[in-house]
Amino acid sequence: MKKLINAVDDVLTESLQGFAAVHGDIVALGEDNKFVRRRNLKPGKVALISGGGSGHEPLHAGFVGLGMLDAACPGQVFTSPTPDQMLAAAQAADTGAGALFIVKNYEGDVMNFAMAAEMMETKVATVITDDDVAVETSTYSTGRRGVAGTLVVEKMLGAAAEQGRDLSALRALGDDVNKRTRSMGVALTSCTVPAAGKPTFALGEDEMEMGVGIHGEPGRRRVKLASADAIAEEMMGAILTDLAAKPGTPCLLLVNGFGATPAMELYVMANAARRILEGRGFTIARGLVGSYVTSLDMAGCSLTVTALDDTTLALWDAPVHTAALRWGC
Amino acid sequence: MKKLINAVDDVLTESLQGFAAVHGDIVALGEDNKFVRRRNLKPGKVALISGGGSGHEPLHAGFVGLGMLDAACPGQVFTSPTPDQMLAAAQAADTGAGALFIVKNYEGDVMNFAMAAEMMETKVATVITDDDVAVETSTYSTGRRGVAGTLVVEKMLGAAAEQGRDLSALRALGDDVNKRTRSMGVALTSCTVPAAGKPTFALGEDEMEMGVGIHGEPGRRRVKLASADAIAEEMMGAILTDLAAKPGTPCLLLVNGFGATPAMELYVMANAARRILEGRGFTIARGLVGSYVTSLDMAGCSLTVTALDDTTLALWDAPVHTAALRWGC
Amino acid sequence: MDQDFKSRLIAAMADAIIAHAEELTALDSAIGDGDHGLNMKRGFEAVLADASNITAKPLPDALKAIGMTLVMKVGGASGPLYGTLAMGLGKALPTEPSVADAAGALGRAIEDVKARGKSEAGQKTMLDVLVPVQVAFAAGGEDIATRLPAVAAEAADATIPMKAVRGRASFLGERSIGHMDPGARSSSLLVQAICSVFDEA
Amino acid sequence: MDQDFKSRLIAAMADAIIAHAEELTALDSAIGDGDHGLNMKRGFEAVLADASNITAKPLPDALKAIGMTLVMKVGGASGPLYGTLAMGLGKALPTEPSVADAAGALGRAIEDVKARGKSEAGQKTMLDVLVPVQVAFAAGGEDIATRLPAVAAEAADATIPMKAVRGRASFLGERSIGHMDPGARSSSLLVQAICSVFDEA
Ligand SMILES: Nc1ncnc2c1ncn2[C@@H]1O[C@H](COP(=O)(O)OP(=O)(O)O)[C@@H](O)[C@H]1O
Ligand SMILES: Nc1ncnc2c1ncn2[C@@H]1O[C@H](COP(=O)(O)OP(=O)(O)O)[C@@H](O)[C@H]1O
Ligand SMILES: [Mg+2]
Ligand SMILES: [Mg+2]
Ligand SMILES: [Mg+2]
Ligand SMILES: [Mg+2]
Repeated sequence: MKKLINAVDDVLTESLQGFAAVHGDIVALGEDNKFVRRRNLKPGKVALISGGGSGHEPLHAGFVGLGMLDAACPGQVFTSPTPDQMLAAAQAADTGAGALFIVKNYEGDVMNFAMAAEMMETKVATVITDDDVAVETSTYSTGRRGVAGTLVVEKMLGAAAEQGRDLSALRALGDDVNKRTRSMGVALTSCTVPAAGKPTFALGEDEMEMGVGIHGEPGRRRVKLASADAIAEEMMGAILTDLAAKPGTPCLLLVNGFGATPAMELYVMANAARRILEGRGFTIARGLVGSYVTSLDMAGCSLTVTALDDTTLALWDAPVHTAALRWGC
Repeated sequence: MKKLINAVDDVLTESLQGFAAVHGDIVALGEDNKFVRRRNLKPGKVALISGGGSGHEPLHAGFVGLGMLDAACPGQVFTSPTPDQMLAAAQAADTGAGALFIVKNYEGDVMNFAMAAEMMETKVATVITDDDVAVETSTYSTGRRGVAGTLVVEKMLGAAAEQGRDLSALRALGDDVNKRTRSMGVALTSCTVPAAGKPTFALGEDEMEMGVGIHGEPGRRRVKLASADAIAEEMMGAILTDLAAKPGTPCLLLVNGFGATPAMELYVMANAARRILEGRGFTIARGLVGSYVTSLDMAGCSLTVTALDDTTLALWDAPVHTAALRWGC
Repeated sequence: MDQDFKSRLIAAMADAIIAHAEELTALDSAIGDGDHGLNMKRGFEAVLADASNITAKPLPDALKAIGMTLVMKVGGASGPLYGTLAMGLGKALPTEPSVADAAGALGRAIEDVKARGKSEAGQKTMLDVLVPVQVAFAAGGEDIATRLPAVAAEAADATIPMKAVRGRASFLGERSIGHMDPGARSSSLLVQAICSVFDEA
Repeated sequence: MDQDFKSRLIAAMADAIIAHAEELTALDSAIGDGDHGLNMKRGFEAVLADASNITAKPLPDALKAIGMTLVMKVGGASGPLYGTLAMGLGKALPTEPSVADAAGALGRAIEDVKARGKSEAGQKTMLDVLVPVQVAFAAGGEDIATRLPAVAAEAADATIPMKAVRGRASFLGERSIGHMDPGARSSSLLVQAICSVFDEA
């Protein structure tokens, strides 16, 4: 395992300390690193709280700040945080209007946030994101995973919360944005969890994992390495079929790197995705390209499409000032 | 070679097209992809033009926009662009106040920009960046390489140009910022140039290249893999010795990923660098952490320190709106 | 139940989990995210570190404390589930339980786990060990502590051909077939550890 | 010089570079950035593509056109340097040069290269081939076109023990010792290609 770290057990703490030190103008670190909190809270605003396993940086701590999250709870690497973290975060961030939990759909995360919600005495609601079309669902199963589309949900909810919407309106909006959003990913290499010390899975020099999750979970199938165009075709096909949006719909396209894929390749994928979207009659109203929802040092990327309307477009464009996303201020 | 690409020969073109499509609000692509230009020029402002081999994205095209560059000339991967590119860029971006070339100190880049400057009929000046302390210089040699510190020079010059400074003032400022700035890098893996198809160099599972350049050039020495603290200690030691700034000096710390190193590790390095800087009595006035000056898919990072004064701090804080750096607007 | 016996139970469970952490992680790498061993180890190390406090409490409170520690330390899916199991046992058990009390309490705690996980036996999870173990336990008979480990081990093996419909492995659909469920394995290890202490007694 | 002869010269140079592109890149990977073969290949492919236009011009203009094409297509350090060399030859040569004209023109073109590169022979660059080749050429004598390739090849070999003080390899300091300079090798290949055409004539 080759990583820029000290002791394996200290990675999370030191990374959080580095993050808090560099972004001290935006965030503050909670006691025992239980959460990362927005430095300047806005009284009367619903507190948006997210969190999940670490290893997906900048998600979620990098999205704490004006116009996005009020707090993020970092779990151990790829492991849901625990209810005490959400309780502490809610206590620190809730200024009276209640707290909204934004949770990626993994049973671990869902159950831990649910336990926290049950323990809370103040108002709380939950939005669950499940944008990953790689998972074929059935009514009996756990459903889909929440992946890079979570960024879109957090950004739009953040803008709406900043504008003063109340808890139940925000929950409804979160569900709406989630429904408008679909993602799918591909891995060219595995990631290596520091504590495990070796790659989670093994891929041949000519193989890729199509439909991979953001923890290096196996995806739809293992296939031969393909061209960027072919990969984009399969991913966009699955996304657009599932999204079933009308041609002409303005879209947000997010090309998300998994951690070890450089910008040059991400823009090649953006170009491929753009050609496909435009070929099917969609307009790319907004685009975002970068490594935002990562899987440690996995190589690969995901594509996310959100079907926009005037409201969601305006929420996307609203000012945001976090460590990882910033515009309009 | 595992990359998200189509044909090797199309990587650069497709990546630039994807970039221009996603950031069409900020940039426009010149004919034959000779340059990336700021969409809305500011008449009367000195045109800042940079460029260099591709494979370092987001440098330089990602820094084109308000408050930073007016145009960037992308060469082939790791190969200096050619004089016709700079001539075309200058023609497109110069609104009458002349053009300033910002060039990283590699003979290829220096000679190609020099040829362009000789061919130009309008006012032109050149700033050369050479911040890499890994190279031990002598009066006879080519000198040091320009690496991640180039970002700092481009940002500060961009702000100053926006404020209306003239060509000779900007050249002097560029030299000053360059002198205040020192960098050093380490690689954990090689990069793979698409056209070459295999890694540029080979590192054992327990080795790293200390003092690596941004093209996978060998560095000071090949050593056993070390902890983040030990790596930061060696790099900061070399940087601070060379910089010879007075303790108490406010610093800008840039922790730059080389392309395949995730944010979690960069923040561990940021934390290590911070402790060392503070331990030696420096203040970290500003910090920037991310993959900004990359070497394709190389794993590793560089540290850059700029000794600030009031002027340079204000220039750093001034509004910038580019694909890769944005604040204040 | 005296303090020493509670100590030995905690030590046996923690030892089993810590000794098999890599195996659990390897199982979880195949069909999950490769952290089950790390999660469980972190949780039981915390229980071990607090053992003198925990064992000083009466059995129900000791179990609740173990459950709370697991919830706050394990994380992931297994944290809330094992935490719920332990807390459920704490709620259902008297201070000095009979074998019948224990079997009944386990049954009720398993219902809590099902409610927390929205799950049932047959879905390739820890419940596929917990449920048959509870059934055998409730049926009782001679040498129950000697026989249960085999029941648990067989039940864990029986998750291999199952297709997961709960937990992270469910994202794999058909591809989850052919691997043992990590949570089933950790449940089997815990049953074995607990039984060995009773067996020695 | 007739058009056919110019065509054969261009073809010989382009063939040599294209056939050895991987070798040049491998040399550059060891002490540079691994693109010398790719750069030179791109440049000479462009020259080849434009050969009918180029060869239609008188020799000095043909050389200037080759130089301009190399400058605009090669990039890197070798683009301006080989471009300067060819343009320098174009400036210095008459339309139908004697051997003495040619040796003199090469000498003047090499001075242009030195000025462009701020370099001298002895610094582990292409100049360590160009300079001794020009010296041998100027000394003249029997079968000069047959003897020059060996001079060039030996000169390229002689860069192996040198420590680089110009070009990317100079960043390596002592570590540049023990490798042949890629630009020295490409110069040697070009000398060989040109001489082979004169030899056949
Ligand atoms: N809904 C559920 N009901 C019962 N058991 C579950 C459920 N979800 C997961 N599990 C159990 O948890 C185990 C995984 O635990 P762990 O790896 O620690 O958490 P995570 O899946 O969050 O990484 C699975 O092997 C399974 O036995
Ligand atoms: N200043 C210089 N003077 C003469 N030759 C040089 C100089 N700098 C570089 N070279 C030559 O150029 C070669 C490298 O060319 P190339 O790899 O194409 O460019 P780059 O170094 O920019 O990648 C070196 O091997 C050397 O022979
Ligand atoms: Mg997990
Ligand atoms: Mg080069
Ligand atoms: Mg797991
Ligand atoms: Mg080179």
